[in-house]
Amino acid sequence: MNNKISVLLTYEKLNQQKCYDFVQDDSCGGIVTFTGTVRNHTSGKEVKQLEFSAYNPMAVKELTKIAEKAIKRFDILKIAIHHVVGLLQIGDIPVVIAVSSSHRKAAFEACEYAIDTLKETVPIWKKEFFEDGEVWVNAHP
Amino acid sequence: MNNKISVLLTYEKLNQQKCYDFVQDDSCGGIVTFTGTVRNHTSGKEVKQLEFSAYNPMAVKELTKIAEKAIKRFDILKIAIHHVVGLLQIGDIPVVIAVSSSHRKAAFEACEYAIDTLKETVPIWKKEFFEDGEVWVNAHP
Amino acid sequence: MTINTLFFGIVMDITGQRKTTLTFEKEMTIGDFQVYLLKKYPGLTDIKNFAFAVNESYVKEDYKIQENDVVAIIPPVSGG
Amino acid sequence: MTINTLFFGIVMDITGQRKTTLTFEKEMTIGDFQVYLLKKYPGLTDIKNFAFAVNESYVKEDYKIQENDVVAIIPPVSGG
Repeated sequence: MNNKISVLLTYEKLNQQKCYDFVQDDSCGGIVTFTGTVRNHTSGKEVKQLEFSAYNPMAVKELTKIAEKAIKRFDILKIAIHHVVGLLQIGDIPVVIAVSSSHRKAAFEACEYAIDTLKETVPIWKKEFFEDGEVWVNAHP
Repeated sequence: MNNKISVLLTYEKLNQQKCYDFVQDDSCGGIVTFTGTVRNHTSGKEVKQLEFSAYNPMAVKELTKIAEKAIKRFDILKIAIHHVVGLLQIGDIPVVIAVSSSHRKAAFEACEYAIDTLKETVPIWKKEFFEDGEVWVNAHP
Repeated sequence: MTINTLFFGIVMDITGQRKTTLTFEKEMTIGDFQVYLLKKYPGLTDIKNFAFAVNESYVKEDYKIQENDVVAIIPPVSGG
Repeated sequence: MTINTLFFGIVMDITGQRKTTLTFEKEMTIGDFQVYLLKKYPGLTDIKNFAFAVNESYVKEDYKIQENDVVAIIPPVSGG
């Protein structure tokens, strides 16, 4: 299983090529990638920057669970899930998920499953900074 | 419409970063990319290399139609569809499709729509070269 | 009537040509033209199916070919 | 019983702490612990919802907390 999964939680800038190179395989026919990017607005308000913090060891465990489930549930070859913690600027990349497969449909499904599940279960928190204050995303009803 | 679409049919190596940079936008929240890769086997036979040829002007028109329809049909910001013609080796990249969107579900749907439709309608033909001969893919019943 | 005809992929291999110019006495639909091509190049019956494009757009069997149309025979595509 | 408690995100802001060690005379479930926390930190009622993890895995309300467990309060996540 280990050579099929690459999970990373890092304070450094993400490298999309590294994710691609990890999942690329001469027996695969296609690679689907999801790249998150920091948006310059939320509900019409201008976002200046944002910060991700995490419960680091548990976040790595949950990311690994997602990768393992994706391998078990979908007909894919390899998956890489890399996420950043720390301060990010507009246009920066908080997350990269890359999936390789012989059959592209499985790669699309697995990639979407991974990002959907990540946003539900992985203990990572985003704080958005506006001109006039800051907000923990999703925290309030 | 034109600043939302990048279509390319080229004899040169594809540049994934170029597709990403075209669709990236400070107002988008995510980018979904499909990258085709040349597989080393077909139905258990080892593939040595392959060649793509196209009805070039019509292929560009059909690729443009797909990009335009994707923009109209899905809630996405930008789309790039780049395809190679000429001789490719194992691991090379025949096609890159990148889609940016505020809502990741739309980006996944549009990207899958684009590659599925490309494989049905765009006049591009793949010839696979084996140890003992060559075959036009999909040509025979 | 003069029809400029383009061949691609396996059709190019079967006909041994990239293109040819064909002349006919009467008007023709794409359906008529297909019947003619299958007689002239019997090898085409080996192909799963093929489509036609006129002036770089797909057309149906009932399309009436016009003077100097560029007709392309499109064998099953396999891009991507 | 000693419970090592970790706070994250908005919960860290509300409690003003990253972690704390709490001691109780009797056994507790996560549900009991939640009731205790909401009394001790009334600001927590402003949050949409929160989950609990014990030793880095999610647990349900009926989990019985063990001596020296590390209990993390997990406010709504927002990674990706």
